[in-house]
Amino acid sequence: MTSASKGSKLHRGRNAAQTRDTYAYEDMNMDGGASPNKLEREELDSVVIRFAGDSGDGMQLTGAQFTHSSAMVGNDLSTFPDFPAEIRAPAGSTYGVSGFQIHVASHDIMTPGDAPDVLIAMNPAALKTNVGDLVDGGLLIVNEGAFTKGNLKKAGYEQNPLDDETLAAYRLVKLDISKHTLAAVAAFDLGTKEALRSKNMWTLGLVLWLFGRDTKNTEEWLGQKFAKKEVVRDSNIAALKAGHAYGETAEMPTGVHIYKVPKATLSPGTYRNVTGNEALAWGLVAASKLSELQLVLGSYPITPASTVLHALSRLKNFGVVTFQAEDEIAAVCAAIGASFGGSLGVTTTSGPGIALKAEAIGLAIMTELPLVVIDIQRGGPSTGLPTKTEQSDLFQAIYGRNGDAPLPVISASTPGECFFQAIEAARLATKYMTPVMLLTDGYLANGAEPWKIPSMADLTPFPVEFAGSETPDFHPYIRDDETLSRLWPRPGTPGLEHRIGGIEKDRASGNISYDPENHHLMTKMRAQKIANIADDIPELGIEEGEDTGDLLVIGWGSTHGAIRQAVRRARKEGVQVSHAHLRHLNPMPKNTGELLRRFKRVIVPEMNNGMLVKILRGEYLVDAKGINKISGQPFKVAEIVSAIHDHLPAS
Amino acid sequence: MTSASKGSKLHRGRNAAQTRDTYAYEDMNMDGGASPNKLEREELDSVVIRFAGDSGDGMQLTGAQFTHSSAMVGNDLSTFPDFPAEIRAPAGSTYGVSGFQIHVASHDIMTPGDAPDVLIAMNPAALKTNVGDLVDGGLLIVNEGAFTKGNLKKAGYEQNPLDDETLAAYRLVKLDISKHTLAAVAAFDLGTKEALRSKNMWTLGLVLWLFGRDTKNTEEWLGQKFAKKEVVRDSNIAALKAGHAYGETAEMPTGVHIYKVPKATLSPGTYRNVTGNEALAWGLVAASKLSELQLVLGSYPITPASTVLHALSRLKNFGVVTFQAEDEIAAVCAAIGASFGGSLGVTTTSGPGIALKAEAIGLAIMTELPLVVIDIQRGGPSTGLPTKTEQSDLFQAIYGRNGDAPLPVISASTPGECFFQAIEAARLATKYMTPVMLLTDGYLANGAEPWKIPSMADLTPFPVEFAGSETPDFHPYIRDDETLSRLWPRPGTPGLEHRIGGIEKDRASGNISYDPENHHLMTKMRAQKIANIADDIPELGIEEGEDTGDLLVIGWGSTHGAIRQAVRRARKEGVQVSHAHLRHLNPMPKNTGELLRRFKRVIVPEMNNGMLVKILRGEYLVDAKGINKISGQPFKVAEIVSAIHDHLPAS
Amino acid sequence: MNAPTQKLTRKDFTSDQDIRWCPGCGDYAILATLQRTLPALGVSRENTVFISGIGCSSRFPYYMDTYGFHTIHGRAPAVATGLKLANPELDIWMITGDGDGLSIGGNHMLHVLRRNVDLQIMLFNNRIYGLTKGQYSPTSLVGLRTPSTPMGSIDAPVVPASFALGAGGRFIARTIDTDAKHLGPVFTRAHEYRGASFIEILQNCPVFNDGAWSHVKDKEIADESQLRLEHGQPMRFGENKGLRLNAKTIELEVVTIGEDGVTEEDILVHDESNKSMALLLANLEPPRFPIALGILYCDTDAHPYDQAVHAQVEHAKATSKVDSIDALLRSGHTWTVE
Amino acid sequence: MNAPTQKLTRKDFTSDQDIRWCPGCGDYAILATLQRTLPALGVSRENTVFISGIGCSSRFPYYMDTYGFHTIHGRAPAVATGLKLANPELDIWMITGDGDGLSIGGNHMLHVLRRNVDLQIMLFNNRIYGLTKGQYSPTSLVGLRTPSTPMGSIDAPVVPASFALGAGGRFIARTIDTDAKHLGPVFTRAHEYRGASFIEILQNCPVFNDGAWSHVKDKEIADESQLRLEHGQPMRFGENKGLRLNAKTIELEVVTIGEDGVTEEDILVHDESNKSMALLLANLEPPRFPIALGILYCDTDAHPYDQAVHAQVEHAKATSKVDSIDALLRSGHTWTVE
Ligand SMILES: Cc1ncc(C[n+]2csc(CCOP(=O)(O)OP(=O)(O)O)c2C)c(N)n1
Ligand SMILES: Cc1ncc(C[n+]2csc(CCOP(=O)(O)OP(=O)(O)O)c2C)c(N)n1
Ligand code: SF4
Ligand code: SF4
Ligand SMILES: [Mg+2]
Ligand SMILES: [Mg+2]
Repeated sequence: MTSASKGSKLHRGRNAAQTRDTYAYEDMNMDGGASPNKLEREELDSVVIRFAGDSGDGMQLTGAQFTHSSAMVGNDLSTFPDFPAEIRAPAGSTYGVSGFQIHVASHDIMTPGDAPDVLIAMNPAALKTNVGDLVDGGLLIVNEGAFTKGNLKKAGYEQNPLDDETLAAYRLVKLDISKHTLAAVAAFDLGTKEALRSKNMWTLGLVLWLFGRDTKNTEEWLGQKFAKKEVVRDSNIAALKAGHAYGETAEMPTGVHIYKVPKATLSPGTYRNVTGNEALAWGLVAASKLSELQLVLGSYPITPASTVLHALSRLKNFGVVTFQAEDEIAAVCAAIGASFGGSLGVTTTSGPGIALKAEAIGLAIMTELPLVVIDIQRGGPSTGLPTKTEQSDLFQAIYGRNGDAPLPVISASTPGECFFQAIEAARLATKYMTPVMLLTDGYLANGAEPWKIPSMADLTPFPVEFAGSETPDFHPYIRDDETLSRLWPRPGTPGLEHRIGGIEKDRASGNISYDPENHHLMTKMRAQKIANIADDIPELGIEEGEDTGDLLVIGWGSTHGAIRQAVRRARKEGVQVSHAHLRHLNPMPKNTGELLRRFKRVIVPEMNNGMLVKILRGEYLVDAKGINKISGQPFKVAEIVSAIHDHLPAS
Repeated sequence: MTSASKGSKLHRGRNAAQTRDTYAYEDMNMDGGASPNKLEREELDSVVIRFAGDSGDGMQLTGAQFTHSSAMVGNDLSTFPDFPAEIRAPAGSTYGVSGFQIHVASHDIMTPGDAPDVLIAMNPAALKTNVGDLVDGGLLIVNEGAFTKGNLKKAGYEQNPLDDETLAAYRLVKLDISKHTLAAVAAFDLGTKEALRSKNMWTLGLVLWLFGRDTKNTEEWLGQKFAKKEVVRDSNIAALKAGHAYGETAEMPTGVHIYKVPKATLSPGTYRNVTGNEALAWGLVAASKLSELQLVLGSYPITPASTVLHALSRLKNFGVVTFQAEDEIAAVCAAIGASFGGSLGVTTTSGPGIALKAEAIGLAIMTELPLVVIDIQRGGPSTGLPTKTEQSDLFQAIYGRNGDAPLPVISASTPGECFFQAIEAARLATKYMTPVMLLTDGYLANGAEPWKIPSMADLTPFPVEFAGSETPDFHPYIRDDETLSRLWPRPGTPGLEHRIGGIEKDRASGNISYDPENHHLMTKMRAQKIANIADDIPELGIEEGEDTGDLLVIGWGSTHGAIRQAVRRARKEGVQVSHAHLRHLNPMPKNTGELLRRFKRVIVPEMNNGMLVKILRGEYLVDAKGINKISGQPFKVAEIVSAIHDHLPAS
Repeated sequence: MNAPTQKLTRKDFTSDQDIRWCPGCGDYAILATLQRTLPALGVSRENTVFISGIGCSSRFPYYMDTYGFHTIHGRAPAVATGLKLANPELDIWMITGDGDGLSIGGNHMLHVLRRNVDLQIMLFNNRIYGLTKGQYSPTSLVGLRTPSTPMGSIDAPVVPASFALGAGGRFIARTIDTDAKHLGPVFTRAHEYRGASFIEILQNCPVFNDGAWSHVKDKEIADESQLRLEHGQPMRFGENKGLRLNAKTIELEVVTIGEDGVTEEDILVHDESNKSMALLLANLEPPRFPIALGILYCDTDAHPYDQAVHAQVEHAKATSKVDSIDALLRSGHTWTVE
Repeated sequence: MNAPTQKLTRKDFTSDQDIRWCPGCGDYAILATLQRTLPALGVSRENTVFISGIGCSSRFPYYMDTYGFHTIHGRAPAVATGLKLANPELDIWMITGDGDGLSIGGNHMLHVLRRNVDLQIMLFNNRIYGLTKGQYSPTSLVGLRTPSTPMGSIDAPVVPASFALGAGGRFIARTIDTDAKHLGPVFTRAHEYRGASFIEILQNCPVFNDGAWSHVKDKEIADESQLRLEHGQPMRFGENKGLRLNAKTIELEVVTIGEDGVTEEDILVHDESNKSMALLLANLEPPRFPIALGILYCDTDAHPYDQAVHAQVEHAKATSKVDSIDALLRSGHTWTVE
C-alpha cells in the first residue's frame, strides 16, 4: 500500500481515483508548470496546505493558528500534525522536520487531504522530506534564507535545488523569510536568534494573505499568549503584519494567486476546534458528571497519550484527581483501587503501557470492578514508532490477557467522537461492572477538527447506585438478573464489609472457591455478561451507500474519514460500494454478521497487518479481505479508492 | 460440560459412552452393591485408583510410589495429582484435601481415567470431596480412625456416613488405619503425631497387596530417602509391611479382591516416569547441547511453573545458569540480555507472568533475538485457580502484545512431549531469530507418564553459527534469503560492534528509521518470517482414524490423551470420527485447512471458553464448533465421547 | 473517620472464613494481635480496609471482617494509593510479604513511601516465599538452600528498614510476630501516624524457613539480641549492655555499663525523630549487634500525600472560573454557524 | 577482557549516527567525556557494551561505536544482568535517567544494586522526563510546575544516592555533566570497581528543566555549594569551610575554620569505605549544605554477583557425577521393556 501513497505525484490529469482528495486540482494544474498570471482571488472547494520546518521553527503553532483562522471564516477542516520523534533534533536535520497539514474546504471533509496543494518549506530539510508529496503544479513557498551550504548538506542536497531544475514541476516562490523577518522586527533590538523566532509569524502572515484573511484573530491570540512578555508579543505581531503586508504589496511571482475557500455549510451550532485527546479528557469529565462519580485518573506519561493526563491535571476544579504513577502497572492499579473505593477509575496509555497493564486488567475483570482503560495507539511492536499512528493494538485489546478474560472494546472514529466514546466507556464500565477498553490513536489524538459543541443537557445521565447498607442477604457477587452485573458496595458503607480478590469466587457467596463446576459457570457468566452488551448498543448502520450491494468497506477507528471519502468518491464514479464503521468492537452490534452477508464482497482497511478482518472472518465466517497499511501514516483517500476498484466482484 | 463430568456416577450398566474409561467396569459392578465373595485375583485391563487425604497425609508420595511400582511391573500408566491451593490447610478441612489419581493398564492409555474404581479416603473431608467421583460399585477404603466428631464436622457431615446408607452404592471397607499404624510402629517409641506420619505407608502396603505386588521397591526407596534418619526409615518400612501383611492375613470383607493388571505391551526400550516439568527442564538442557549454546534461564517462581526453575537450578553441571529474578519482567529481560550476549535465553512462567512479560517479548520480536518463553498454563483470569489446569492462554500467546507482533507458538501434548517441544522451541528460536512461545499446562506439568527415554544420538543437532568478524558489509539486520532470519552477532566479536533497540529500524542499515514505507515493509517482513515456518514443520497428521469422514476432533495440548481415547472408543462403537492434534499453533501446518475441509464436521475440545476454535474459523472459514470445559480439570474421556455423539452429522 | 456507634470487640473484626495458613505459622499471631488491637483504636469496621498482594501473608484480608481486597502480586501499594486518593476517609492497612513487597513490589513500595501516602504497611518478613513453596526471597540470607538455590543463595539480602529509609520512608518500625505486647503498641503507633507507616514484622514460616529469626527470638538469647527502642530512653539491652556512638567511625558500638569505665551516660538516647540515628539502627544485626525493635524513625513534620492531593483539588474548585462542563467545552476559541 | 591490539582514540568510540539531543543538552558533555575516557581505560570496543532503557539519556548507546542495546523503559538493569551472566567477560555500561531508573525501573535498580552485578550504572538526573516533554520525575522538587503538575508537584523527591545506599549499593558516586575533569576520573573509578557502580550525574535539560542544578553548578556559587570528596582528605569546601560531625545529633554541620575555635583538625576526613559517613553525605543539599560530589562510598569487600554465579556453575561441573544428558535422563528409577 505505501507505494501507492506516493501516487498523487505520479499521476496527472483527471483520474480521480488515483489523485488527491480535492476538487481544486484541475484549476491549479498548469501544464508543465506554466501558469496564467492572474492574481485575482480563486474560489476553490478545498485546499490542502502543509507547513514544514525545523522542530524549532514553530510549525505546529503556525498550523494551529491557521486552523483556527480557517474555522473562524467557516470552513470545514481537518488537520494532521506530524512531529519528529526527537524533542529537539539538531537544527537542519531531516529527522528534525516537523510538519502540519491542514485541509480546508467549503463542504464537509473527513481527512486532512492526501497531498498538499500548497507547501511551505522553511529549510532544505523540510523541502527534501516534503516536496515529494506536493501535487504537480502545486504552490511551493521556500525560505531561501535558510538554504545555506551547511543546511543543504545536512539535508543531503549536493547542490541547491532552488538553483536547478529539481523543482520545475511546482510553482516555486523563493523568499528570504529570514531576512524579511529580521527587518520586520529590527525595531525591537533583539539578538538575531531571538529575532528569527518570529519567522513563523511572518510566514503565517503571508499565508493568511494568500487565503484572503486578515491577521486580527492571530493578533488577539498573540496578545493573550504573551500578555506578560510585551516584547515577544509585539515583535511577533510586527512580523505577522509584515508577512501579510508583503503579500499585499510585493510583486508576487507568476503563479501565485489568492485562494478563497468559501464557507462550508455546516449544521447550525457553536463550534470549536478540538483534538482527540482534548475531547477525550472532556468526555471523561462529562462522564464523571453524568455518572455522579469522582474521576480518578492513574496514568504514566507516554506518547501520544500524555496530553490526556496533562488536560485532566488542569481540570481539578471538576473534582478530578490525577495521579502520575511510578509506572503503568501502578497507574492501572491505582485506578482499580479508586474504583474499589467507589470512584470512576480511569487509566490512559499507549500500546506498551497496555501490555504492562494486562495482568491488572485481569484483576478488574475477575473482581468485576468498573474501569476505563484508554489506549491511544501508536506504531508498534515494542517501542516502534512512538510518534506515529497505527491501529495495531486491537488484538491486544481484545485478547491480551491470561485466562478467559473478555471485556468490552470500543473505539472512536474522529477527534470529536473521542468525547462521546469516553462517556460510552464509562457508561458500560459502571453499568456492567467491568473494565472497558477504548481505542483511539495518534492520529485522532493530535489531529483537530471543527466540533459542534454538545450541551450537557442533551446527554443522558447514568447515575451510579451503590449497594446500600440494607441490601438483603448481602454478598458482593449478587447480580442483576438482566445485566448480570454485580453490586457495587462502597467501602465506608456499614454492613457491607466484604473481601474480593483475583482468585475465583463462589457464585453464591462470593468467597474464594476452587470448585471445578463453579469455575466453569463463573467463566461462562463473565463471558455472557460481556456478550449481552450487544443488546445495549446501536445496530451497525451504513455510513454511506445502500445496505446491500457489491462491496462493503468496513472499518473502525480513525480510518473513518478516509474510508468515507473514498466510498463517496467511488460511488460518484458509479461503483456500488458502501461504508460501515464499527464503534463497538467487542461485542459487535448484533446485526453485524447479517449486514456483512448482504454484500458480495467485504474489505477491511486497517492501519495494521490485519486484525479486525481476522475477527470478522472467525466470528461470521465471511471471506473478508484486509487492506493494510502499516506505515505509521493514515490512509490516503486514493489508496482506499484504489483498493475498492481492486476488490470489486468481476461483473 | 462439567455437569456431564459427574455422569459416571449417574449411569449404570453398559453405556460405554457415558461411563468411565476402563473395561473392568462390568466385572466390578455388583447389582445393588451385592458382590460375589471371591478373593482370587481378578485380571483386569485397567484400573483407576485415587488416594485422597489431608495435605499432611502424604498422599502425593503414596501416589508416586504406587506409580513407580506399577511402572516396574510393566503397566502402562498415567497420573493426575491434584493439590490444594493452600500450603498446609488446617487439618480436616475439605479445601485441604490432596488427591492423586493413577490409571494402570495392560494396554496403552493416555489419561489418568475418568473416574476411580478404587478410592482410598484417609478422612471425612477426603471422602466428602471425592466419593462422588467413585464408580458405582467401586471399592472404597476409608480410614475409620479419622472419622472423629471434629473431623466429621469440619467436613460438613451432620452424621457419620460410615454408619448410614450414604455409601451403599460402593463396596466399603472400613479400617482403622490410624490404630493399625500406631500398632505397627509401636516399637519405635515415637510420639503419636510422629507415629501417625506412617499412616500413608501402611495404606500403601495394603494397596500394593491389593494389586498383588510386593513391597520391595518401596522399601528400597524408603531406605534411600531416609538413609540418614534411621528411625523414620524403619518405622515407615514397618508400617508398609504391616499394611501389606494385613491384606494378606486379615479377613477381608465381602467384595474385596486382588486386582491383577497384566503387563502392557510397550515398545522396547528403557523407560522412566517423567512429569512434564521434569521433561521440560531436561529438554532445555538437551537443546542447549544440540545448539551448542549456554542455557540462561531467567525466571520468577509461580505455580505451576516453579518446578522447572527448581529442576534447572540443579543442573548447573551442564553449564546452565539460572537466575531467580525480582519479578517476571526482570526474568524475561535477563533472558533477552543473555540472548543478546549469545546464550540461549529462556524464561518460564504461567499466565499472569506472561501478561507481565508481554512488553519485553515485543522487544525480542523487534530486535529479532532468539528467546524461549514457556507458559505453563493454569486457571485464569487473574490469579484464578493457581493449582488447576487450563488452556486459556492461547489467545494471549498468539495475540497478547502491542503492535503487529507475531511469534511462533507451539505446545506439548503429553508430559514426555515437553522434552521434545522444548527442543523444538529452541530450534525455531535460534533458526529464525525470534521469541518462541511454548504452551504446556498444570496437568502436563505435574502429571507423570512412563516415558521411553530418548538417546541424544538420535536427536538432530542444530549448532548455532554466530556472525563472524569477517562478515562483509556487516550490519545487524542482514537476513538469510530463505529463513529471513537476521544474523546473530555476538558481543565480544571484533568488528561487529552494533546497536539494536525497540524502535523500528531501517531494513538496509539496521539504524533507527521513522520512514513510513520502511515500517510497512519491516512489519510485513517480520510477519513473513514467522509465516514461513509453516514450511519447516511437519504436516498435520491424523492420530486416530481416517483422514476424511463425518467428524474430525481437533485439539491441542494436554487434551491429547482424552481425545484420542474418546475417538478410539467412539470408533469401536462404529462412529466415523478421527483425531488430529496441533503441536504448532502459529503458524499452523500448511495442510491444516485442507485437512479440516475433508470432514463434514469439526469439533474442537479445549479447556477454555473457545480459542483454537475461533482461530481455525477465522483462518480457514470452517464452521468448527467448540467443546469447552473450564473447570480447572482435564476432560474425561466420556465427556468427549458424548460430544462426538452430539456433533455427528444427521445421517 | 466516623466513630463507631458502639464498642467493638475482637470478634467484630473476625470474618467467617476458615483460616488457611499452616499450623504454627507466625501469621496467626499477627492476625490475633491486630484483631485485638483494632477495637482499642476506636475504628469502625466499615471504614477499615485491608489491601494485600499475593503470598501466604496476603491472605490476611479474608480473615478480617472489614472491607478487603486481595489484589495481585506486588501491587498492593498502588491499589491502596488509588483507594486512599478516592476516599481519604478510609483507614487502610496494607499487608505484604518479603517477596510481595520487596521483590516484585519493590518499586511500588519505594514510591508509596516517598510519597508518604497515609497507610499502615505491614511487611511480614519470613525471609522466604511461602506460598510458592519455599524459594529464597530478597531477605533470605546468603547461603540459604532452597529449591531454586540448591547450592545456596548468593544474593546479598535487602534490609527492609534500610531500604525504607533510603526510599524516604518517614515512619519505620520493626517488631515480632509472636510478641503481642510489642506488636500491639507498634500497630497503635503506626495507626496514629498520618502518612505511610512501614512496619517490618519478623515472622516465622515453620514449613519452609523454620527458625529464620530464632537468633533473635529464642527466649534464652532474646535479651542479648533484641534492642527495644523507646523514645527518650537510653538504648540498653541485655543485662547491662548498651549502644554508644563512636564519633570517629560514626558507628554504633556495644558497650557494657560498668566495664572500661562505661556509664549510663555514655549510652545513646533514642530519638525517633533523628534520621541519622535511624539509619545506623536499621542495619544492626546479631551476632555483632542486637536487632533494633520498635519505632526506629518517626518524622512528624511530613504531610500525607492524599491530603495534599485533595488540597489541590479543593483549591482548584474554589478558585476556578470555569464552573460547568458546558462552560469548559466553550472555553477558548469558538464560533457559531447559523 | 582482551587487551585491544592498538591504542584507541575518542574517534574509535564514536559511531556514525547523528546525535539527536537538543542543542545545549547536558548529555553531549557526558558523551564526550566518556568517549575521551574509554581509550585511557584500555578497553576494547568489542568487549564494551552499552545498555539503556528509554528516555533522552537512553539514546546514548547509539552514539558509541561499541556494542549497544537500547531496550525498553526501565528494564536496562535486568537486561544488563542477563547479559553479564551470559558473558562475564563483557564490560557493561548501563545508561538510565531519573525516570527510567527511579520511576518505572526503580525495582530493577534496587535489585541490581543489592546483587552487586558488575556494571557501571550511569543515572542522568535532570529531574524531569525529557523525552515525553517535561512531566515531573521522581527527583523533581516539590512545587515544580509541569504539564502533569500544573499546580506544582507534591511528591517528595527520591535522593538517588540515599536510595542506592538503602538498596545495598556498594559503589556510590555523584558528579556533574559539564565538569569533565570530575566526570572522567569518576568514570575511571567506577570502571575499576568490580561490582555495581552507581553514578548519579547531575544533568541539565535546557528545554524542560533548565537550571535544575544551577544552585549547585553556577560558577559564582559552585565553591560554596559543592563538596568535592577525596578519600583520606578533610571535607573542606568554599573558602575555609568544612564539615564536622555533631556527635550529639549524629548530623553533619557546616563550620568555618578559624571561627569559633574551629581548626582543620575538627573537619571530618572522608573515608570511602565508611557506610555511615556515606549515609550522612548522601542527603546533604544546598542551601544548608554543599552537595557531596565524588565517590561517596566504595565497599571493596563485596563480591560481584556474576562471579559468584559462575563459581557455582564451575563447582557443579567439577563435582557432578552425572556427566552427560543421556546419563541425566537415565538417573533415578528406570526400567526396560524388551
Ligand atoms: C505475577 C505473579 N508472579 C508470581 C506469583 C507467584 N507468587 C505468589 S506469592 C509469591 C511469593 C510469596 O512470597 P512472600 O511475599 O514473601 O509471601 P509469603 O508467602 O512468604 O507470606 C509468588 C512468587 C504470582 N501469584 N503472581
Ligand atoms: C512502557 C513505557 N512507558 C512510558 C514510556 C514513555 N517514556 C519514554 S522515556 C520516559 C521518561 C524519560 O525520563 P528520564 O528517564 O528521566 O529520561 P530523560 O528523557 O529525562 O533523559 C517515558 C515516560 C515508554 N517509552 N515506555
Ligand atoms: S508456608 Fe509458611 S508462611 Fe505460608 S502459611 Fe505455611 S507456615 Fe505460614
Ligand atoms: S529534552 Fe532535555 S534531556 Fe532531552 S535531549 Fe532535550 S535538552 Fe536533553
Ligand atoms: Mg515471605
Ligand atoms: Mg530525566
